[in-house]
Amino acid sequence: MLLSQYIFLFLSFVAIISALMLVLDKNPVHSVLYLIITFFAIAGHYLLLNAQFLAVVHIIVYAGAIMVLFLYVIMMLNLNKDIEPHKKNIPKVAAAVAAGLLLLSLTALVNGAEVNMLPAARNSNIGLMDNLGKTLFKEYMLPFEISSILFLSAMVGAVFLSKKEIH
Amino acid sequence: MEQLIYLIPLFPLISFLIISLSGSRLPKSITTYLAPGSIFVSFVVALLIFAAQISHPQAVTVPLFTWFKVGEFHADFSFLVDALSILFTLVITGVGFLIHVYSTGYMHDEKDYNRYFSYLNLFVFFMLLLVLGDNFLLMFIGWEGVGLCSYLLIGFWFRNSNYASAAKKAFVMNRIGDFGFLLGTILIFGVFGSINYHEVFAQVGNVVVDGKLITWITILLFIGAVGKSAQIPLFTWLPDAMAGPTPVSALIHAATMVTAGIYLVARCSALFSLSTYTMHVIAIIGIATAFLSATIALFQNDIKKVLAYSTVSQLGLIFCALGCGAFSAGVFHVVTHAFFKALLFLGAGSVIHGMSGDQDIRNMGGLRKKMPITFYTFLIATIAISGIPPFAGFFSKDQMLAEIFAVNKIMFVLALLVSLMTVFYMFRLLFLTFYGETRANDIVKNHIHESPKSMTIPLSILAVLSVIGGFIGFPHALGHELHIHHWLDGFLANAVKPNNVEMHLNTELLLMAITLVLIAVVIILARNIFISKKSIPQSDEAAMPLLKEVIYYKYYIDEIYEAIIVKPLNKIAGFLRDYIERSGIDAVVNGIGNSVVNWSQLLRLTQTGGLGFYVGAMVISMIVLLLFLILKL
Amino acid sequence: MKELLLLSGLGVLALVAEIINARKLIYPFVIFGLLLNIGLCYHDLGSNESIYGMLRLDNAALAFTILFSVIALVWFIMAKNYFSDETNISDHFSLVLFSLVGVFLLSSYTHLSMLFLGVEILSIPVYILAGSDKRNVYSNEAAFKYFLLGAFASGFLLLGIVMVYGGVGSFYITQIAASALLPYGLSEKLVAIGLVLILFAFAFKMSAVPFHFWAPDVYTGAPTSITAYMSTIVKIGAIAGFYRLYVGVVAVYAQYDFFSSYLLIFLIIALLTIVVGNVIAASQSNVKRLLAYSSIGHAGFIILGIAMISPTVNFTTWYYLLAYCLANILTFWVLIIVSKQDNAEDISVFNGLVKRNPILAGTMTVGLLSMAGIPPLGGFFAKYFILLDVIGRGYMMIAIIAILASLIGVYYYFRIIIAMFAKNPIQTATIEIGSFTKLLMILVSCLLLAIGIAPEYVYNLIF
Amino acid sequence: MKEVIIGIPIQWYIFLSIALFCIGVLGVLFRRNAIVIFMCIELMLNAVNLLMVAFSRYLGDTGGQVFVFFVMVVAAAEVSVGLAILMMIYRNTKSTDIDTLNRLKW
Repeated sequence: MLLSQYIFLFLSFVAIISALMLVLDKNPVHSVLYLIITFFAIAGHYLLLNAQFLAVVHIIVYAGAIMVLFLYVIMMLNLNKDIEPHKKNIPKVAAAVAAGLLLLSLTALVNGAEVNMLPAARNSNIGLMDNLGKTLFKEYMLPFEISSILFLSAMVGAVFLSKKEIH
Repeated sequence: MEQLIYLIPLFPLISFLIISLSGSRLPKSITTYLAPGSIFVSFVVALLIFAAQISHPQAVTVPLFTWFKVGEFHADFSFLVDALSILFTLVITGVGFLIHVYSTGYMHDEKDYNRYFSYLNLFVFFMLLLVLGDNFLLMFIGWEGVGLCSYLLIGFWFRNSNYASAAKKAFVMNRIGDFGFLLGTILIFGVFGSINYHEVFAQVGNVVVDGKLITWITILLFIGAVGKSAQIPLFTWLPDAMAGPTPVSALIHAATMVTAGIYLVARCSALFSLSTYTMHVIAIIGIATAFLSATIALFQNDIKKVLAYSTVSQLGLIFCALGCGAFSAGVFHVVTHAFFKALLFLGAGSVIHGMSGDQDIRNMGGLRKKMPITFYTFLIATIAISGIPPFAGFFSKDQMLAEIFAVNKIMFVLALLVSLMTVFYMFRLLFLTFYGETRANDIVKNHIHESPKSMTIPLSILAVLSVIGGFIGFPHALGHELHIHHWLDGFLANAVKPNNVEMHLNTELLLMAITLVLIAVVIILARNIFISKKSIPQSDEAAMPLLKEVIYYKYYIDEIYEAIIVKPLNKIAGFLRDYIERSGIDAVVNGIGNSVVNWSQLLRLTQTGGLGFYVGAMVISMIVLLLFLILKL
Repeated sequence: MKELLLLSGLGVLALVAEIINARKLIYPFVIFGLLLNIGLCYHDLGSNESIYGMLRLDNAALAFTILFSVIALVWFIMAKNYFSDETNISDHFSLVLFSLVGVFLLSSYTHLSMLFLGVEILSIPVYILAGSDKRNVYSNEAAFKYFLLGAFASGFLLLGIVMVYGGVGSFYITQIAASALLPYGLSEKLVAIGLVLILFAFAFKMSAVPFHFWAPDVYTGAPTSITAYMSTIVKIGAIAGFYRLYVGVVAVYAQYDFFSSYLLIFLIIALLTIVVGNVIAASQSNVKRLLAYSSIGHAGFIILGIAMISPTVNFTTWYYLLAYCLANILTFWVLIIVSKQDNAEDISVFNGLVKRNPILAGTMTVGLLSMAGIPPLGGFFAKYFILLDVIGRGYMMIAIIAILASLIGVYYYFRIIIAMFAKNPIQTATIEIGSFTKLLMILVSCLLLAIGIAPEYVYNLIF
Repeated sequence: MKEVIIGIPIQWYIFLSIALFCIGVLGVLFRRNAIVIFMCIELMLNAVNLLMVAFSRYLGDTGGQVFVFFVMVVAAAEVSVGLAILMMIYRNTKSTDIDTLNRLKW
């Protein structure tokens, strides 16, 4: 086994275990922390895949911004105890079976799928900021601009929903 | 001349638009002239075109504009003028005009006078579209349109919830038929690549098309005809449709709309005659409907219900004739039937008007003196529908019977029975209504009066037509003698498929004679029962007459007749009405409706409102659908 | 490009108007802007403009843009009261306009990133609008359900996109289609699973059975104007987006093995949608919910038409959407007015409407008849064209089932019509509407009739 | 690290991503707390991101990695809107339990 394979297996193990813990732990704050661990594991995968810039952005955006938002809401709504009422057992089993079956059918479908590696794949620099920036601002100019509309509407919406009605 | 055809539907449309858009602001006096006037102008145009057609019978297509063209599919908005369509147009505009005039009197005190006439004009417009269009799609639009107008008019007096449910029943049953028609049309496009009559029928002659497909197409089209023309199993809406105003029953449910199915079959005679299977189906369903509804009509006590079942029965007879290949005879009977049945309905309307809204014949009687015009016109119509020469019904009915005889003897016997029953229940109706003593209470009795001129004049005109209407299609037998070759056959020859049955002159005369003798016997029988014996149908609660009374009256023959024929028939009719119609057919139709609602109640439970369930259901159905992919890859 | 700038500019303008205290100007500007947009699109027909390689304004895209602009115009006119009742008028305007940008992206994308962004830009404002009645728990619940299930479906959309990307190596739909013909470096398995997953996500957005669960609840809970918006514009967006993908990409893979099962899945979804939507609608008594289920049934008809990929699929889809949306807006229009007056949404509020206001009853009847598919209204031909395609492809059974299901539609639409014409009103007070509203209602009704009488003209105008 | 793509078959990444994705789905089905459900949806999106980067690397195409940016954009926007909706509901019902949200049904 190669070193990279060991690293892959280790990171995958961490990601899957903490993802499972996220689902299974009853305390929402713990869930947030497990999710952050998963994000770090995924960032490790990004590094493994030579996507250094993305790894950093991933940590900043997800662990730094989105998860803080989650924590903020949990604290604000005072949900940091395991107050979650228990689901009955049958729905739980059904949920597990459904998710398991989905996993099975998806793996059955992708099993044996080939991805043709192109010669360009030898270039390990595609994940560098330089290349990404060029692609983003040339080819992906329009989506980049359009995403501002997405943000704008999300912002207007979030403000509109959260502010108190003035009568 | 034929190029002016577009004017015919135009006038009713304009009148409809004016009346409906101005709403109740338009004074009644203007509507009174506008609505019938527009139909009259159309009638005049139709007459002119008819005259042109008589001198040069030809099929003329009058394109107005290309309607649309999507891919290979194209439909033109164009009219087809030929003998068949112009004949129907004449009936629609002519009878339609008279009924409009009649309505101005009948509906005079109605609050929604304008709304009524706008519906009526719209109906005439759609009906004209139906018969004049030169392709199946245009016919379908007219088809749906008349259905809609019929629905609106049946439910016109919507204060009564029974009326509304009758309207709904009519619409739903019609839609079942429309479903067949629509599928048939689409299949025609699939097979022939066109929906234009000419293009389709031209291919029927030349190209060899799979016989099975033709059978499918014709059966589907016939389902449409069954719905619209109230045949088994979709006939129960028509008696219920009598809830509407009486002129509407006369126009829509006797003279025009219900004959649309016959128009459809006659128009596609080239197609229908290719499939012997379909022809058998049509003949059998026709005669079964005719027989069933004639027996029911024997014992109905509502004046309009009798006429309604009679209409169903006559339509059944026509379908039977069509099924035997007698297309032009069927069309002929449609024309004469339109005259006398409209007259009967209008007469009934006049009677109801005089009786202050009572429709029960057990409360009538003796109206002969008080309503002479109504009586004489009603008498003429009764004679006409009974098939007594030289009135209109004789010629058309005789021609149909003769051609049915040539094809199938058993059907002929049944058809003969049907027409004898017709004679009986019509004379029963006549005697009970106009002869004897008035059985109404005093308030109603004192109020009985002849209807206004606006109602009696249309009655008189229709009576004249019922007398002379038959001469347009002289029967073979007399025709040969008088050297008037069956003119209608020839006239219709380029539109519908002529019947090749040739019958021996003597046979036809013999049949005619037998029929006439039997009719006479039946009339005497009816007279015996209802005038001499003065027997009145029992009220619904009364017990059956006892044996003692039978002996007391000493009408042995009558009583034997009563015991052997009337009572069993009464039972059969009651049985047919109660079990076949109400429990059987209605139950099936209602059952389908109920089962849909039950399924609906069941399925809506899947909408539990719980998010967990929704997500789970989505995931599970994804897995199930992915299975199809897994099995393939 | 102009259209994109115009639409997003309008949205920003609505926000700016709040700052400079010019709220009154927004409404006329929006109406004018949409008219201008229709004009621009009409002028651009045939130009086939490409925007950064990400969008292509081909005729199909422009036709859909014209369609949603027209419907949005009618919707804005209809929803005038909705806006005037609100204190946060500019928020609402900008959210609606931004979601229109999403519809625009969905009708013209050539790159999967634009597809994804289009879906999100369309959805996110609508999540918020569904909950815009903040104090109403039903509105809250609607927003939450829509959001949660929508985000869940987005996950599957993304998974599908990434699978297609892995299978082909590109996000451009032209290249994905080209790979089908030059299968160098193509992984059929990944493309197949990807396309099916995208189908699921779109089925969700189009509220197709069995991914429809959100629709009845959300449509019922949201403010009625927004329900009208969701069942028209949002549906146009989802269907336009799917149409582009199906006709541009999936149909090219027709000779591959997986296509037959893809089509099978697709047809199952379409048929289930038609049947379940119409059947459940038959037992609804809340008119809003009834219309929600009926809109599910209509979506089924549309996707059935798309599945046929006939040469005229573009027109049939477009025409069905036009007829459906016009009729739908008309019915919602009347529903809003009536339910506001009586403060209820049950079928019984329509009892005897013809006596309370004949114009409203007439408009409602036109809308319902068109949706029921009664000629000569637009809705009839819409169904007719699709059935022609279905039978043309030889799917006789499917056509019969579809027609039978639409017969059920006749039943429940007529329940409302009967209530209006044949029952006595519960409340007898007449309903007053402005003469301008009256005029517009009649105008839209006539439009619905006109597209039925002259579909040829509409066809020539756009296609 | 340069030759990582030789060492690790792409299959591994596909399976890993699908596993993470399905754990996300499991969480959505399993939990009743709306906030945790949102987190599980984030997990689903991240699983997709991971696969996107892997494909991008194996195909040698930067497009995939740029796409990940847009996914992040959308995820951020969605989360902010979602949490706003949640707050709104919490204000009215004092609960984040999704099983209480079933007033709209049938």
